[in-house]
Amino acid sequence: AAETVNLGVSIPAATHSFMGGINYWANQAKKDLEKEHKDLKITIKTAANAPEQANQLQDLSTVTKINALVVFPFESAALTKPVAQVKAKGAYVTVVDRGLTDTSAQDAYVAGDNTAFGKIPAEYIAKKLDGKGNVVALRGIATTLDNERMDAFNSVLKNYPGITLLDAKYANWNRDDAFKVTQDYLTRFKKIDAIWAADDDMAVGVLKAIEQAKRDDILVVFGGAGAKGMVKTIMDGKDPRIQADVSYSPKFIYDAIKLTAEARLKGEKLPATTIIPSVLITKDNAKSFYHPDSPF
Amino acid sequence: MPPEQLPSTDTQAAHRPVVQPRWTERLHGFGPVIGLVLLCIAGTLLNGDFATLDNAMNVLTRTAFIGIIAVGMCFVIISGGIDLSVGSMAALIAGCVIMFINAMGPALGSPLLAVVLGAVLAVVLGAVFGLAHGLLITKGRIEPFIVTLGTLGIFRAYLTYFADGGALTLDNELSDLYAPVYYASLLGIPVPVWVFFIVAVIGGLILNRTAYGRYVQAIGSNEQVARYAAVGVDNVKIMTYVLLGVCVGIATLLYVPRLGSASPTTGLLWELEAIAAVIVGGTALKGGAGSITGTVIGAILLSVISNILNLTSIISVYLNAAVQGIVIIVVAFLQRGKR
Amino acid sequence: MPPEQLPSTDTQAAHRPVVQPRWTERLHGFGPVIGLVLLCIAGTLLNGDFATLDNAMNVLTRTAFIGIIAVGMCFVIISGGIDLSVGSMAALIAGCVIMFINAMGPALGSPLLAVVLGAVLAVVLGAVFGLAHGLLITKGRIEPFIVTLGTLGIFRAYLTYFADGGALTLDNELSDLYAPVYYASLLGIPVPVWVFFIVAVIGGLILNRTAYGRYVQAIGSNEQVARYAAVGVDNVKIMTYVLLGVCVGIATLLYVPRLGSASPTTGLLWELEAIAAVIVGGTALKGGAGSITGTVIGAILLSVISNILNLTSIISVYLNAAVQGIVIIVVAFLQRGKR
Amino acid sequence: MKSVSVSFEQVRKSFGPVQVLHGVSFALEPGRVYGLLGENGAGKSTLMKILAGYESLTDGTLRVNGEARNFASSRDAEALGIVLIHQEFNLAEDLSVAQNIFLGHEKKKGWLLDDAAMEREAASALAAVGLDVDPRTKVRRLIVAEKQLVEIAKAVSRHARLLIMDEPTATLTPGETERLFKLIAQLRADGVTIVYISHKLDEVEQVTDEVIVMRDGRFVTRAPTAEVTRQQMANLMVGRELADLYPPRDVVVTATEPALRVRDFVVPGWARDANFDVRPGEILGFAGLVGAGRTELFEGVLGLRPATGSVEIDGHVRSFRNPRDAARHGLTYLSEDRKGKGLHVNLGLRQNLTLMALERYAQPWLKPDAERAALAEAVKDYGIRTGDLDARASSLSGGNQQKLALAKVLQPQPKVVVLDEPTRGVDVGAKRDIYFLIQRLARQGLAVIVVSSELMELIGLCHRVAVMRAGKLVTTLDAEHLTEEELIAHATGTAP
Ligand SMILES: Nc1ncnc2c1ncn2[C@@H]1O[C@H](COP(=O)(O)OP(=O)(O)OP(=O)(O)O)[C@@H](O)[C@H]1O
Ligand SMILES: Nc1ncnc2c1ncn2[C@@H]1O[C@H](COP(=O)(O)OP(=O)(O)OP(=O)(O)O)[C@@H](O)[C@H]1O
Ligand SMILES: [Mg+2]
Ligand SMILES: [Mg+2]
Repeated sequence: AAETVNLGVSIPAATHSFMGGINYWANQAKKDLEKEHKDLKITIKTAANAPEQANQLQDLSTVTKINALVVFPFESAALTKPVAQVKAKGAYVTVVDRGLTDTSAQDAYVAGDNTAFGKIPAEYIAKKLDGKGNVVALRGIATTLDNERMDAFNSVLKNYPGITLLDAKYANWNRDDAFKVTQDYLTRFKKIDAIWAADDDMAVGVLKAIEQAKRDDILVVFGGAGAKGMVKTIMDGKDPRIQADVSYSPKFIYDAIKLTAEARLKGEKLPATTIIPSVLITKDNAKSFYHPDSPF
Repeated sequence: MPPEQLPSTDTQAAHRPVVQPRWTERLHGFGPVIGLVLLCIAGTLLNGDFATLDNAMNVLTRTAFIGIIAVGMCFVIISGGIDLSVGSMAALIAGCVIMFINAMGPALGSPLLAVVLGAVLAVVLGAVFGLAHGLLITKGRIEPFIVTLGTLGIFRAYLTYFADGGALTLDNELSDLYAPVYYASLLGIPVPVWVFFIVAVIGGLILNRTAYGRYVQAIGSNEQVARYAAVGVDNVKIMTYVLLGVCVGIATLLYVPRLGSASPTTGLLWELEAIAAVIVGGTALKGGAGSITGTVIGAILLSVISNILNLTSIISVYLNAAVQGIVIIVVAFLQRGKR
Repeated sequence: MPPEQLPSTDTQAAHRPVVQPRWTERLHGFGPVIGLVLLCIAGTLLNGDFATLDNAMNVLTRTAFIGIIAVGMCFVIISGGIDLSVGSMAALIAGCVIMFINAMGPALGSPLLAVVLGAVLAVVLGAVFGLAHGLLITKGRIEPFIVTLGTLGIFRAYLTYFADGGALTLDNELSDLYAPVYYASLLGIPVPVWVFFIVAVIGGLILNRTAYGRYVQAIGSNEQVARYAAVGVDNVKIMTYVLLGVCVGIATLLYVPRLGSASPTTGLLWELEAIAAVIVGGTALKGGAGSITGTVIGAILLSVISNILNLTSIISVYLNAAVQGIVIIVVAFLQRGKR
Repeated sequence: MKSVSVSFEQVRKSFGPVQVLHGVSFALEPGRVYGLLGENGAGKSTLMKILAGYESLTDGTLRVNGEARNFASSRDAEALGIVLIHQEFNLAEDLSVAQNIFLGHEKKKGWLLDDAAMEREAASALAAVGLDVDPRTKVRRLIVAEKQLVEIAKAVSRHARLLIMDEPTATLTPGETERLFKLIAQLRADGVTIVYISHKLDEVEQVTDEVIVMRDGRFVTRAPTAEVTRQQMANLMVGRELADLYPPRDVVVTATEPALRVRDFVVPGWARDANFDVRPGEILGFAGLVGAGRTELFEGVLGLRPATGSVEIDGHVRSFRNPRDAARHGLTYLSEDRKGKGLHVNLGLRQNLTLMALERYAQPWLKPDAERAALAEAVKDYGIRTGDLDARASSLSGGNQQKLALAKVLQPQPKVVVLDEPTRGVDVGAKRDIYFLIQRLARQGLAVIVVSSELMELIGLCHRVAVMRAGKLVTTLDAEHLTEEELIAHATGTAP
């Protein structure tokens, strides 16, 4: 090791399960890596919103004096400048999940695949429905990320004229809102074949609403991200509506931290872009996506 | 001279019949009702399914949480206070109850007993949190806004901590046992609606037909005068927060069986919704006067707005919140004109 | 009756302790300062780097947004009003300014001119939104809580709409041109700190040294009295919202160059932070009296809390919000004791 | 500026369907002092509010200097030099004395306020009315009498040409009153027209040139003050013969235990050495100058201020933490500050009346009918004039509010009642009724303490009078042969 690595990790606060997973894996990485490498120090900061994250980046840079950073930006555009500033002070920057608008502000980029996140469920649903049927979608919170997924979903459905997307409303990645939106979908549409919940948390609310309305026309409920509960359901084959999911594991933060730390300890660089593929989870491969200790 | 002989009263007031102010005051109370009726008409026109019994029950059922909390909030606001923490409090209580039931179910051997004890715990926790608020506000003499802003953070942080950032989920068989509390119906009306109704009726009785309710109004109208009039101001105020806490506990009881889980997003912004319900219902934020009926209607009105928005897609989804905002302002305008 | 022999007023009040109440009143004003000093000591003990000039400047710079908004909020609250929409308003203004600059930059041929016009636009938009609030509240006679809860939704919805659910981002070269507004320093002090300072001083002057400021306090203290004193109550109130809007516009001006984008999550919960800054600073939510200095200190105090939490990791990150909540309550406790 | 002459011609005023002025006509000559008399609720305040631009008339004409006017705001009236001192205080509690005095008339230096100049002028206005407080003091910290003086100072500082004083002395003691009269004389010499509304007929007699009497919203008569006696004034006001103002004094059975015994009571900063007893059936008066600490003494007894000393009720030592404790043990208190501490002006009459005795109406549900019956009875017993039993307390005239407040503190049927300025703003007829009522209650075994600035009231009504001076209870005198002069001598410390 050339010098000690003082690595900062900046991630959003655990405001819903997925971010809970991010937090879990980040802490896990800190625990594992600090034990392994004596000359590595990891500082984790969580932010509730973009300005706060910008503040934390500043604090990490000026006060904690980090020389490497792994950042999961709250928002791409908003954090580009603050990250660029950290880089300008000489830190090595790995950006996770949401790419910056100006790629020169980052040294490496590690991400999940948001396009696949929208594409895979669309393809799965189309296949399940044999290219014919009614679909409703729940969206997350209005963000670029959500737009990317929705666009990918739409672009696939365009190839299936027999499938109608009845409506897509925001349910804020929140179980309660998903419950209400689904209730109202069920009131409004007498026949729904598939629901794309776009997130496993929201899928929980969707299922409860279907259960309550005692509707049996819905054949597919597709969540997203591979939460442990959902993966378990797939593994156990408990629910005929849930036989697949798309992976988007918060574990990539672990990988990103590990890659960055180890590369920096050796004084190496990471490849400019590492995409952690999103894949279809089914009963066959579910086991490898199941992490019972993670909150997600 | 015994006063009964006083002639002074004879001349008085014989010439002053009074009808009009009361009638406008009455009308004024109908503002939210008018708003609600107009909304329902609009809803029916936009989507025929709006006016179905099923949909009505859905809306009422989901109103139940906020509505029950709003009833408690009504007391707090009338007495001149505020509570920003109710959403986080609900989330934390839900989390604690879930952890408790999960732990006690196997330990006690009787899942039913665990659920019942969990329910008691919810209400007790609510009362304790409310008591803490009340004490800090009255004995600690800190602005309610600050106290409850502080606990807003504290409650949610502890839930996140307990849930490790993820969700706390009720074990499956326990969940099935508990589910009827939310999903079952009695005489065709879902349990939560019954509970909401009962809470509202009791709230209305307490506010309008007990000495305590009168004290709440007196304190909100002028605390100093109430104190001089031998009202136990501090105790009455503390009780409003305890009542609200109990209402939050009851709301949580209905919430837990619905999704069987609590996460850091549970109850987000419920405080705004509850306060909005109270104020759309015609209670002044400054306190002094207000009504439970208004609050109930306010709460229903707010859920009807979003229900209608879900049942239609005439405008961009992005603008849903705008429509909601406009409707709220318009309804408030309809029932304005106190001063 | 020969009252002319009375020495009357000479005897009166010789015994009253005139000094004491004023002194506690003074002390009382120092509550937030004491809180701030204690916090800074704690910060230094926890992390030696806390007490560096760099860190101090960082904290002040980031306080600027909320601080500037809080100065405007202070007027609204002292006059007895409230504004929940400032966060959304800031987001919408930021979005509009970004769209405007992006469009005008190429169109005008002079990026600098575009940026300057954008800045003017921000302030004008703020004033217009504030005016709308003021008119709805005074002429429409709707509770400020409801009006601004409504516009909270409306503003954010329109931003989401304009941004198509994503983010509006300032074009790169324009962004570089604009960046110094946030990142540059003057005499070693960052520009936002200067702006914050100037806004606070002007705010203080207006509040304490002009007739308008006097009227704001009089209205908050007793609207009826102000009306009897022939104060143009409605106009003064409208102006408080306009002032707040202008402050939001100015804050946005500093925000845009910092993050260079606006999205539906921009400015979320700023209203709570701004209101909290005002109230932690010793202004009563009911209005009537308050101070700009207190507000400024309140705002700084809130950012120092989160700065310290960022600089240390003594407890679980999940509990950060809890620590924040506890500190807020404790500070408020230190400066309590009005009644 | 020249003096102002005014004439009312068939002035009518209604609040909704309630007509309170039924065509009032009379004229005011410049440079004279008029006493405006009338029972509570006769419409005096309303008429004067119309004159000063605070209310608009419904019908009829108001002429000022011969020109018909309908003021849109008080500012318009003030432009003509018409200024009203309100019966109810109109001060913003969070502002300082100087800030209140100049509210709406701030002095400026360029854009900024000229606080120094305003404080200077305020100080001289305060000196003119004999109030010795720092103009920077917040009004919240003043006692009632001081607020009244601030109101007067505020009016004086406006350089009025027609000054209306609506019960300016209701809470003032003779010293302040006397100083006010000097001020009135001086203003009159300067040609200012003054309308003086008061229920204290001796003052009216002393200070006015002419009296105008109103009854039930109508003009009744006017006469040079010199030509009517106090008795005649009283009779004209109430429209009937008034017999003796004070009831005959009963003899108290001295053998009984005191209902309230206070020993070595100290309210730090306000009152000390307070030792007194009241026996059932006894009426004990408290005399003193403004600021003697009487109000604070009793606020201390009630637990509203920190205090030390012993309080016994019926022989049991009690220590009250708040008025609720006190009420529970049979002690209630009527505050002198009606608007700030005495009545919920925004609540209904019924809610106000029963607030202190709700236990009686809640079993456990409140019985609105029983409450209404109680209100009807109180309206009758205390002669409260109101058009509507469901009205808010704010719609009552000042005197009627006072009667309601009095009825309210007697509702819980206390053993001991402390009445601080019980007849503040009450007309002579009603005053007499209240005196008889107090006496009747005493006769039934109630121990009554009357704190009053009206010495005659204390002498006429009480068995004994305690005198406080500068926070110290100096002596307790037997009222039987007490004279006003003697009482004043003790209050000012000039007694032999
Ligand atoms: N805002 C109002 N709404 C309804 N009635 C009112 C209002 N203001 C006054 N009144 C009524 O008008 C009548 C006259 O009131 P006013 O205050 O003029 O009496 P007043 O002669 O000044 O009596 P007092 O000697 O008690 O002060 C009263 O019966 C009162 O109840
Ligand atoms: N909040 C305060 N701050 C400073 N001085 C005060 C305050 N309240 C009252 N005082 C002063 O305390 C003294 C005692 O006032 P107190 O009200 O006890 O007199 P009082 O005898 O009851 O007079 P009154 O006859 O007007 O009721 C007065 O000189 C008054 O100016
Ligand atoms: Mg009057
Ligand atoms: Mg007194």
